[in-house]
Amino acid sequence: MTKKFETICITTGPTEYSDYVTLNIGPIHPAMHGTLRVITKTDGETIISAKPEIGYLHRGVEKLGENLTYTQFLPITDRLNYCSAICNNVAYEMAVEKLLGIEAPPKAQLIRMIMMELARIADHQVCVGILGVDLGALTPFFYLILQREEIYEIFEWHHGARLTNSMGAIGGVEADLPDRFHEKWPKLRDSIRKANDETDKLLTHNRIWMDRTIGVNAFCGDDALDWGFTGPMLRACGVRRDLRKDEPYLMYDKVDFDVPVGKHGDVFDRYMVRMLEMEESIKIIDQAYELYKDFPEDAPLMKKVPKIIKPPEGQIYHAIESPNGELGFFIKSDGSDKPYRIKIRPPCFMVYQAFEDLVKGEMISDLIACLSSINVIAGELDR
Amino acid sequence: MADWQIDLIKVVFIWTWALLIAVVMTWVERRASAMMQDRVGPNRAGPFGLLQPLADGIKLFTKEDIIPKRARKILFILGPPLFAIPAFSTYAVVPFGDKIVIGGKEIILQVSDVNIGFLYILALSAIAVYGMVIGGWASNSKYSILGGLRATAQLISYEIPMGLALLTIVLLYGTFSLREIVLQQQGTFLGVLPNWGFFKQPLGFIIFLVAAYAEANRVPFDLPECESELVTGYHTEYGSMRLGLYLFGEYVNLGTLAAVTVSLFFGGWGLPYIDMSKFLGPISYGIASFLVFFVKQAFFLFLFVWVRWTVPRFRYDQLMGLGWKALIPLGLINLFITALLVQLTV
Amino acid sequence: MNLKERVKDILGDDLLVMAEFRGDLCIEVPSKRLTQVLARLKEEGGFDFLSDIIGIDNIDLYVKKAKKGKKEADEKEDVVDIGPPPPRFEVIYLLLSLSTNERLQVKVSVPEDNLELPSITSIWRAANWPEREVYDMFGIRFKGHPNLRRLLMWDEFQDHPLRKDYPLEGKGEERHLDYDVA
Amino acid sequence: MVRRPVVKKEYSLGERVYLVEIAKGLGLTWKHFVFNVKASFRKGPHTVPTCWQYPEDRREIAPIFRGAHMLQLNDKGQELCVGCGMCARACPAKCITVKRGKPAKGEEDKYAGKTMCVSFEIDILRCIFCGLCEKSCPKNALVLGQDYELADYEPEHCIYDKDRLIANFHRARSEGLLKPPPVPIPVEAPPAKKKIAQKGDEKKGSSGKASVKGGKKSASNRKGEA
Repeated sequence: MTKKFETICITTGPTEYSDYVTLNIGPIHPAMHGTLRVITKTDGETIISAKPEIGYLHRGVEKLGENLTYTQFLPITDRLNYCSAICNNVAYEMAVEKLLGIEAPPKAQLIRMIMMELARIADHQVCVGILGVDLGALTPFFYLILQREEIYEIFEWHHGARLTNSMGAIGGVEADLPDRFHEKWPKLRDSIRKANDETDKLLTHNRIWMDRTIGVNAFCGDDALDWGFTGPMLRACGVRRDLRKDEPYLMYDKVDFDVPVGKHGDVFDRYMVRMLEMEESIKIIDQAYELYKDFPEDAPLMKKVPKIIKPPEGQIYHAIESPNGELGFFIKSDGSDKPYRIKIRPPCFMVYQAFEDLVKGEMISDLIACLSSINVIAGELDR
Repeated sequence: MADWQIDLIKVVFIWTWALLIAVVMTWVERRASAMMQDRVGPNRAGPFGLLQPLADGIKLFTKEDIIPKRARKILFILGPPLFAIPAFSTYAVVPFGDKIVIGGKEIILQVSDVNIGFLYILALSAIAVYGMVIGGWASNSKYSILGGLRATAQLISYEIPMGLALLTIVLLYGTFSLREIVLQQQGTFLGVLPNWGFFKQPLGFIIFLVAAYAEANRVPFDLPECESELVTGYHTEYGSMRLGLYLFGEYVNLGTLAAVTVSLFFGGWGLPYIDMSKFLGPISYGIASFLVFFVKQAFFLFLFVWVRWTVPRFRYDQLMGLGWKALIPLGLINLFITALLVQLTV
Repeated sequence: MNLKERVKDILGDDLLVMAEFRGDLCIEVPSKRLTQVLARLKEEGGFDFLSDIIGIDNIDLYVKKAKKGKKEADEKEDVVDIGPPPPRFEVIYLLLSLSTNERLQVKVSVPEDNLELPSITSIWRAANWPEREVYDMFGIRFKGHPNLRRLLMWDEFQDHPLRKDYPLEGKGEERHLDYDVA
Repeated sequence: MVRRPVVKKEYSLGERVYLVEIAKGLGLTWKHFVFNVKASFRKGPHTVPTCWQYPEDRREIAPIFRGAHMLQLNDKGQELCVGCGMCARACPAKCITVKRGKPAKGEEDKYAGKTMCVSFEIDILRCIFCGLCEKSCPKNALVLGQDYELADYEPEHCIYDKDRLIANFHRARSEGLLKPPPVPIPVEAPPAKKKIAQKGDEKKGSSGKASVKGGKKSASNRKGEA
C-alpha cells in the first residue's frame, strides 16, 4: 500500500550530466490554461519527452456527486468545462432523464439544442482565440471574445447567469427563449460570421500562421481512435465521428448539418474544423429556431418529475457531443435520492493523455500550439 | 557659444527626445493596440490616459527590487543598462534635421557627423545583444537562458541581412556618413520619384525592415521574450526598474531603428518635390526639417505597433530559416545587382 | 442478429451475467479472462473504441442491504438471509462500436483481498490514464500498466478517495512540498 | 516512435511571400483602428463597442440574474419567509442556516405566515449562486437579486444575516430592481405508465410552482416598469 512510486521533483544543484534540459512548464505559466503542468525534456528546442502532470484542479467532483442529490449536482457540472457550461448541464440532465426513463418535451429539447449550439460557438471562439494568442496573434481573440459576450448576454437573459449557467432542470428547461434571443439572434448571427471572417482573414492564409500550424503535431486517425480521441481532435485526424450524427439525441436528427473533417490532424486542421463547426452551429440554430417557432407559446417545457428525484436501481451511461468531444455521464443509482456513483467522461482527458505522443519530436513552441489546439480545460480534466 | 556647449545642448536634446519617444510609445502601443482590438485601453490617468507611462514609471520605481538568490549578482545588475545604453547611443549619428542658423552660427542638427556612422550603428546594435544574453544567463532560470540563447542567435543572424541591405545603400551613395546620404536623397530621379533610398532600393528596404523588426524583438520576431512560451524570456526574473529598463530600452531601440530607416530610405528631413530652405527663414527651416523628420519617424514607429498587433509570431527554426535561407540570399543578389548597376552607370 | 446474441456468441462461457437497463447492456466477465474477452470483443465484436473505465465501490450497497435485511428480520422476528457480501469493487469498461454505434458495459468484480486486474493498455492505449485514475481513486492495481502512478492526487497521498469509507471532507491531508530553499 | 502523417505544404504564391497576406491583415486592423478612434471621440460613456467603462458605465443586468440574495416582503411590508428551511436543504454548498420560530406576541402582523425565521444567514463566500434556494422556496421569499458587487475586506461581513438580506430587498425596491414574480412553467402531463412512481407523498411537491424563473413574459414586463 505504501509503496512509493517514482516521484517527479524539481532538482537543483549538481545532477548527472545529461545532454538534455528538463524544462518544467507549469502549473504557473502563461500558456498553461488553468493549472496544467508538463515536464519536458528538451534537446535545445526539440522535445525529447513531455510528461503531463494533472490534478492541480482536482476538486473531487465525483465524490461530491455521491453526497449531493440529483438536483444539487447540477450546479456542480457548471464547473467542469467552464467554457461551455450549458453542454455539461444538458449532458447531466439527459443522463438523469435516461435513468428516470423520461424524455424532455420537444420544445424544451429545441431550447436545449439552441443553447448548446450557442455554447459550442462560445467554446470554439475561446479555443480559436486562445490558439491565436499562444501563437502571438492577439487581435483575433478580441474580435471573437466580443461575440462571446453577446452570446453570454443571451444566456444571462435566459437563465440568469453568464458563465456558470446551471441551465434548466431535470425534465426540461425552466424558461422559454428570452426576448433577447428573438431580438438579437439575426444580428448576432451576422456578427459572429463577421468575426469569424476577420479571424480567417488575419490568420488562415498568413504564411506565418500556416508555417506555425500546418504539419505541426500531425496525428494518424487510427492512432487517435486508439488513444480515445473524440470531437474536433478526432475529426481533424480525418475520422468522421460526431455523436450528433451517429447517436442523435435531442432533435439533432431533424436538422441538417455537415460534420467538417480534417485530413492530417495537425494544428491547422483542428483550427479549421473548429472554425467550420461554428458555421455549422449557426446553421443548426437557425433550423432549430424554425422548428421552435411551430410550437405554441404555452407548449410544455418540463416533464413532470417528483421534487425529490429517486431513480430506480440501475446504471446508465449517456454521452453527448460537447464542444471538445464525447462528454459522458455514467450514473449508478441505488434507489436513493443521491447517485451511488457518478463518473464523468471528460473529452479532453483522453486527448491529453496522448500529449507526449502528440508533441514528441516537435519544438517547444509547438507544444504550446498543441496544448491550445486540444483545448484542455483543467476543470473537466481534473474534475 | 562654444562648440562644446552647443554639442552638450544637442546631446541633452536628443536624449530627451529619445526618452520622450519611448515614453509616448508605451502609451501609443497600448492605446493603438486597444483601438485595433475594439478595446479602449488605458484612459484613466490624465486626458486620454496620456499620463499612463508616468504611472507605470512610478510603479516600476517603487516596486521591490528582487534579485534571485542563485542569480549571478553583478551580471544580473549589469544586464539592463547594457541593453538600454546602446539603444540611446545610436541616436548620436542620426541626423534629425538639416541645419539651423542661430546668431550667425550654423548648427548641424546631428550630434556628431562621424564619417563611419554606418559602422557605428551596426556595432552598437550588436552590443545590445549582450544585455539580453547577460540578463538571461545571470537570472539562473531556464526560461531566461532559453530567451537569451534565442536572442543571441536571432540578433546575430539578422545582423547579416541588415548589413547587406545597408551595404547596397553605401554602394549607391558612396559614403558611410548618414548626413551625406540624407543630403544625396534630396531631389528627384527619373523625373517623378523622390530621390529616396526606398525607391532606388525597394528590396533592400524590405530586407532592412524585416531585419529591423528582428533586431528590435518585435512580433513577429519576439522570440526572445515570447510571452506564451518562455513566460517573458530573458527578463523573466527581473522586476522593478530593472525590468523597466529592458522595456524602456526596447522602445528607445524602436525609435532608433525608425530614425535610421527614415534617414537611409526615406530622405531624412527632406520633403519630396519641395525645397523648404528656399521659402523658410534659417531658424524656422531648422525646426521644419526636424518636424518633417519626426513625422516620418512617427509613421515607422506606428508601423511597428501596427504590425505587432496583426501577425502571429514565428517559430525558432522558421525564424532562422527566413534569415539564412531567404533574406541573406536575397540581400546578396540585391547587393550584386546594385554593385553591377553602380559600376555600369559610374 | 441483435447485440445481445452477438455478445453471447462471441463470449460463450466467459459471459457470467447479462443485464439491460434503459437500453444499456451490461455484461459481467471473470476478471482473469478480462484481457482475452476485451480483445475478442474488439476483434470479433467490433467494439473498437474504449470510452472510459469506471471503478465502483460496492460496500455501501451491501451495508444498505444488510440494514434493510436487519429491519425486515426485526419486523418478522426471523432471520433474513441477505447473502454473502459481493466483491467489494467492480470495474466497468465502457466499449463503443464505431461502425454500429452500440455501447457495451463490461463489468469485472475485484474482491478486496486481491486488488489486481490485468491492464488493457496493450489493447487500447486509451486505457492508460483511466486505469491510473481507477488506481488512484480505488487502489485497484493494474498488472502490466506502463506507468502506474497516482493521477489526480499527489504521489505521497495514502488513501483512495472514492472509496466509500473515505470521508467527504477528507482526513486533513496536506501536501508538503520540499522546496529547496537554500 | 510516433507515427506522423506526412503533410505537404501547398502554398499559393501570395501565401508564399508573406507580404500580401500581412498587408491584407494590416488593412483589417487599420479599419478597426479608424472605426474605434472615431468612436472614442463620440459623446457618451459607452462608445467603443466592447468596453464598458465599469464604475460609471454599467451593463444592463437581466431581471432574472442570480446575484446577491434578498428576503422579500409583501406589499403590506410583512416578511414572507416562514423559516421552513427548504432553501437550506436544497443548497448544494450548504451555505444557508435558518432557524424557525414563532413571532413574539404583538408582532404577528409583521410576518405573512404563522411562523417566521428567527435567524437567517447566508455565507456568501460559500455560495455558488446556483439559484436552487430560490427555486425551492415555497413562499417566494428568498430570491437572488441583481447586485453583483459583493467584494468585502472582512470575511465576517460576507455572512449575510437577516437584516442585511432585508436591507438588500429595500435597496432593490428603491432602485426598482426587484425580481419579477415567478411565472409557472408549462409542465407536460405525466404519461399513464409511470416508472418513477415511488412513494405517494413525494408526488405532491411536483406541481407547476416548482419554478421561480421568470420567462419571456415577465422579462418584458420588467422592462416596461423600468
